[in-house]
Amino acid sequence: MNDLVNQLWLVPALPLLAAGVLALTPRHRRGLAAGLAIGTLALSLVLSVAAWVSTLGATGPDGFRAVRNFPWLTWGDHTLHLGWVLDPLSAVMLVMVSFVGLVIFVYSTGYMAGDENFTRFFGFLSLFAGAMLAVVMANSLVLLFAAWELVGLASYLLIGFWFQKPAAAAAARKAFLTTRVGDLGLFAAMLWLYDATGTLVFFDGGRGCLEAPAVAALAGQTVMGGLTLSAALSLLVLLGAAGKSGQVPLHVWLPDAMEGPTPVSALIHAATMVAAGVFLVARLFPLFAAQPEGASGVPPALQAVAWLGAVTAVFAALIAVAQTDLKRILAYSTVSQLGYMFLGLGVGGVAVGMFHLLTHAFFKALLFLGAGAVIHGCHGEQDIRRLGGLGRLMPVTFATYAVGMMALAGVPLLFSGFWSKEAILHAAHTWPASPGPFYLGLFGALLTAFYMTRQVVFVFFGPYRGEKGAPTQPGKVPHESPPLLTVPLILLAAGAILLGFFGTPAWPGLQAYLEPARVGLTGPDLARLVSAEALKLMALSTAVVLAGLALGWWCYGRRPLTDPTAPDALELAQPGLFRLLRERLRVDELYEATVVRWHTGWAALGDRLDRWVWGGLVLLIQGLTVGLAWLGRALDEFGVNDGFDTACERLRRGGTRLAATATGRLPGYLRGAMAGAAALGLLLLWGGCR
Amino acid sequence: MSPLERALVVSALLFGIGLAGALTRRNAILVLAGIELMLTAVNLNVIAFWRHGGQTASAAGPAFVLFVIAVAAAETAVGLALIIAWFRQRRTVQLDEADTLKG
Amino acid sequence: METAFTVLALGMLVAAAAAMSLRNLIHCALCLVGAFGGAAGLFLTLGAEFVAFAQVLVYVGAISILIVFALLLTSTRAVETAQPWVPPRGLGPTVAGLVTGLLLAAVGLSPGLPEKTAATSAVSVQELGRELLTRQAPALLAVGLLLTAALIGAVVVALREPPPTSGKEEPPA
Amino acid sequence: MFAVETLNQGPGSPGQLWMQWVPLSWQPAAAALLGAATIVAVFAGLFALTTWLERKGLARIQNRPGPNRVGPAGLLQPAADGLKMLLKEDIRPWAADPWVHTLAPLLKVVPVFCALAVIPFGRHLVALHLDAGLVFFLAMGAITEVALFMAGWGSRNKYSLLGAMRAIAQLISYEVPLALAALTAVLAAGSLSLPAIVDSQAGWYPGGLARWHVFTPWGLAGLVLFFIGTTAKANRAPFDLPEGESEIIAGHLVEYSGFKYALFFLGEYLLLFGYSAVGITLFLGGWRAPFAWLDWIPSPAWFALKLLACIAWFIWLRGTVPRLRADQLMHFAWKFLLPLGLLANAAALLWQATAGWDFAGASLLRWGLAGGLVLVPYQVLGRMLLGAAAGRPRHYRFAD
Repeated sequence: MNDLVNQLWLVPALPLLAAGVLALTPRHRRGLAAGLAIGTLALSLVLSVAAWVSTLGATGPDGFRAVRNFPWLTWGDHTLHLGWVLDPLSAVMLVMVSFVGLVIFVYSTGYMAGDENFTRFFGFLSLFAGAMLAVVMANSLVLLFAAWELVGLASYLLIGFWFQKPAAAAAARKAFLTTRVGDLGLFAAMLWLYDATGTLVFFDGGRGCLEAPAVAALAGQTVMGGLTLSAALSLLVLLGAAGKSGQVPLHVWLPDAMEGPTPVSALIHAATMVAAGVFLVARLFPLFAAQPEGASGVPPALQAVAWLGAVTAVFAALIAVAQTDLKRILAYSTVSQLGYMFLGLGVGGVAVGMFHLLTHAFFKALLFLGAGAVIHGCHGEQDIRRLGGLGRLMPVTFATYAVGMMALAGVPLLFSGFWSKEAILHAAHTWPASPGPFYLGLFGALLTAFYMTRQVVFVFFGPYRGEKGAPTQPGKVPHESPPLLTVPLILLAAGAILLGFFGTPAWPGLQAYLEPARVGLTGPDLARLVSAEALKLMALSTAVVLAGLALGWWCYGRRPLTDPTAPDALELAQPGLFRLLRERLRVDELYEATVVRWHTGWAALGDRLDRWVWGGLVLLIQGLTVGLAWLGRALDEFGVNDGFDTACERLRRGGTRLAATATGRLPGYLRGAMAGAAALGLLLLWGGCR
Repeated sequence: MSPLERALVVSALLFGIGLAGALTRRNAILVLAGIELMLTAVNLNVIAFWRHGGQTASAAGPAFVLFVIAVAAAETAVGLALIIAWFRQRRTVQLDEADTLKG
Repeated sequence: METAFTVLALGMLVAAAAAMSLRNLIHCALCLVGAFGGAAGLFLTLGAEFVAFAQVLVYVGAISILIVFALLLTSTRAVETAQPWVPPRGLGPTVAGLVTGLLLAAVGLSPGLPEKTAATSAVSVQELGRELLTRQAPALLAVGLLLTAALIGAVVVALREPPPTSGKEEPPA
Repeated sequence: MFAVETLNQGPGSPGQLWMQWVPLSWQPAAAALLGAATIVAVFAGLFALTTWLERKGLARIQNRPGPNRVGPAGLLQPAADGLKMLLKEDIRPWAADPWVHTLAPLLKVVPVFCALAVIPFGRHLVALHLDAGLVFFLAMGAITEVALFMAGWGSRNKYSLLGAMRAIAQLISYEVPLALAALTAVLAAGSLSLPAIVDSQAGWYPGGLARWHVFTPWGLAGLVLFFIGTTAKANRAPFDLPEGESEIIAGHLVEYSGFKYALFFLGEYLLLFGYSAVGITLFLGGWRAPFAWLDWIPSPAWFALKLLACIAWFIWLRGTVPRLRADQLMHFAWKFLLPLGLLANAAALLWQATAGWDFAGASLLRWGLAGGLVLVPYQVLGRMLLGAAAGRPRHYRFAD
């Protein structure tokens, strides 16, 4: 089976190849574009599933791991190895990314049908898919980082797809720059790691940097502030992950990224790209969990991850409550759920975090596609206050959207969201470091339930608040999306429901698969499901969810909303707080005020410096050279020329005078000779020879 | 005034007269004559030293003078031949007209 | 002996001065002859007979005749009339005066030679001949060669070529 | 310094007698004066005699009686001429250069008299015993050329100038062969002083003949050359072109008359006597008797006899030989006499070099060698030169 690993590089290569070909195909070849993109991704999906199946039968403490490394670059006596790895974590992610990607590709053929840049769109999509698959299976931090950057590029291109819209262009730039800030941390970590361990390959038959000896060595060294080297590296990696996954300080770009087409939002800002950050932390989990010998307690890196996740969850949920744009609410929900994933990773480890990531991928993709269908149906209308009553007009969309909403909110038992969130809360509850994340998690769950019900009520219940008298005009009437859009919705809805059953406490299949060491798999065991402590937790979370739903229904469901301009219910209750939340807690303004101003200040300073100091210097030098040139010329003009000319003139005049003596007349010569002889005689006689 | 000094004074005067003539005369031939006078003065000088120098035994002095006389004769012959040839070309003997070598 | 010497010396000097200063060229030549004769006389008083006779034979006999011939050959109307001095007139004599003064000063200042004017007999011609042909043999040969060369040279130089100006005469057949 | 003992050589000669009256400091001057006076007196007398002899001789040659009106057989003719010369007006041309014109005759006569002082007339009869007597004689002879020029140029007369130029050219070109001829005798005698040369001719050949130089091949050649030179130097006979009466009437003497003309004539004849006297001393044994048995006759007599013989020879020559052209004269001197002179010297050297041969017939062989050395070129040169020169038409460079 391990020959499959040799072919594994095809998985990312095919979409990238497709992207390359599509970049060259002319615009009108839409069929080729769609076919090529979907075909290559389908192939990757088949390969990924085959690879996943091959990893199932593995036994052994770490589960299946097959590694393929090759030397890529040698300079001096250093060589840099790249490679890819097939282990449970990467296999699961490969399948998830390719499956969700395929579904969204199919969906976008329908959604983007009307757009003239169809081929370019699919080219970018293939580029993104290839890059994401490469990130997932990379065995070397360099390859991972390269793919990571490619993903960032793809997200920039896709967000700014409609670059005619200035908002889209600005959003793309903002996304790129913010994730870039995060990437700096990752880059620094990479360099430091290389310096510390001498290799960037994760698993290299014992020499890899994530394997026990290297990690132990890293944990052994302490850096400033008592932090161990591994902890410091982890924090830097966390910075990169936070940037890419839109955690609190760097989350500002994600809501704005909604400017891109909805399939993009679904693919990138729900399922895959944002999950990359979480995957990165999962991949480098041994680094995060590294502990110097004998040290007990939760390692500081994991504590940071947990707290970061909890805070982001609550923060984003609060903002989502006050949003009026359909996709922005979902965006903030994604940020909140990513917080939950980090929380899961921090408290529960890889399995817990990854389980929620998988489930979230499915139902968030579903919600986004649903929103896309709604927007498509309402001809581009995104403000929920002008929507309403679509339940009747778009029954399939309403049904699938409702499933997605319930999975997200965490309605118990049937939906996967409940199980993955429950696992996180369970882990948070038993987290030894501090109970804080557990309570934040509960409050977040409450808020999630509340803003989802608010959104569903606004969109699907009550009268249609869109164009007045809309029903009479056929063109303007919101209509159900064609099957090309609804079938992917149905598929995703099925995934949202079924996936939950893999991770229930009774049969933690997924957890066992991801981390066989921690979770022994002995077959379905209802006992664990009904154990006292588990039941208590499940009851608590169910209560919280139901409370959220009720609160949401109470605020918005009781009276049908008819006036699009009517103030929000919450606004009536808490106008100040609500307005604050609506303005996204003025984080952007904060950044605007601090970072941007500071940056422009530095830029201005740089400009002034450049203009005056360097410019001045250049002018000075120029002046000097010109002056010197003038000096040289003057010197030459007056000094040398004149001097030379006068010297020549004098010489010539002397010459003529001398020539005058050469009269050719013999007597003159004779006299001269005799005078000379006399002088000589004089000299001899009285010159001191007496 | 020992006889030697007397002779030397006379030869010096003769030399001076010869030189003055050579330097002032315009006619080339007389310049040659002046030179001849200077040569005779030299001979006089040699003989004076020979006579009063105490070496009268050795015949080197007169021998030397004979040679000087011979050379003077040769020199005059050639000089005058040149002057005659030059006269035929230029129709003049005035020295200061012979300035074709003017610088 | 002194009187003879002084008379001859004075005569010679006067003749020489006249030779150099007279306007008429032939007179100059003749005074020149007188000067050479005077010099020969001086040689006699200084006891060098052969030299005196050689002096007379060569200078008076040959060279003066040569000079006279040259003067006659080259005497043109212009020669008589032209001003015989090369301007600036005073320069020549002054320079000559300077040189003579120098010589006289040298004579005056130099330490006297030991007074050895014993009237030993003049060198006989035999000794002079032996001297010439033994110690001075190479010089004698050289002077012989020189004289021959001078003779032939003078003849060739003075040969009459057709003067470019007249051009009427054909060269000798 | 003049040698004082010249005059008091002779046995009881007058010099000793009156010497004691002359203060010592003056004696050298007095002796010199006495010598000079005798020479002048003797040769002036000889001059007079010669003029008479010459006129008589020439006349006899030309078959006419000659001067016979004045005195017995014209003997007083010279006195008459002299008187005539003194009485004639001494004309000086107006344009003539006073100094040069008047000094010329003086410069002609005085050097010749000086020259005569060197010649040994008798055994001890030489006025001036000089070590380089011959050179002195030649030097004095050279001065006369200057006199000639002064005469020619002084009289401001084109013809006299031309005559002077020709005379000077002739004199100078014959100076060289003359000197070479004299050189042969000097080579033999080994000394330049004339008495020494006469002494070198002492001794007699076995037959009693005197060992004169003339009886040697080079001696004979030398004498012939010397006498040819003498005739040219004295402007006589074949070479008397300068004052050839027929062409340019006395040449450079054309402007002279009266006493100056007489002086010139005196100078000329004195020159003749001088050169013939030297010729005699060099080759004809000077005052020596020809034969041993004639030795008792006093030396001056022999000298006078030989001198008169020479004078007769020249007079005879003058009467019989035609005059030479100027260019023939020149060719003859430079191209004929000069080489022969050199050959004569060579013969003399050969003669001396072979002096040591004493095998049988040695003297004959030596005679043959030396004689051939001179005679053969004589024939060859003579035929080649004179024949060629004569045949070619003469080219006048200036005249045409």
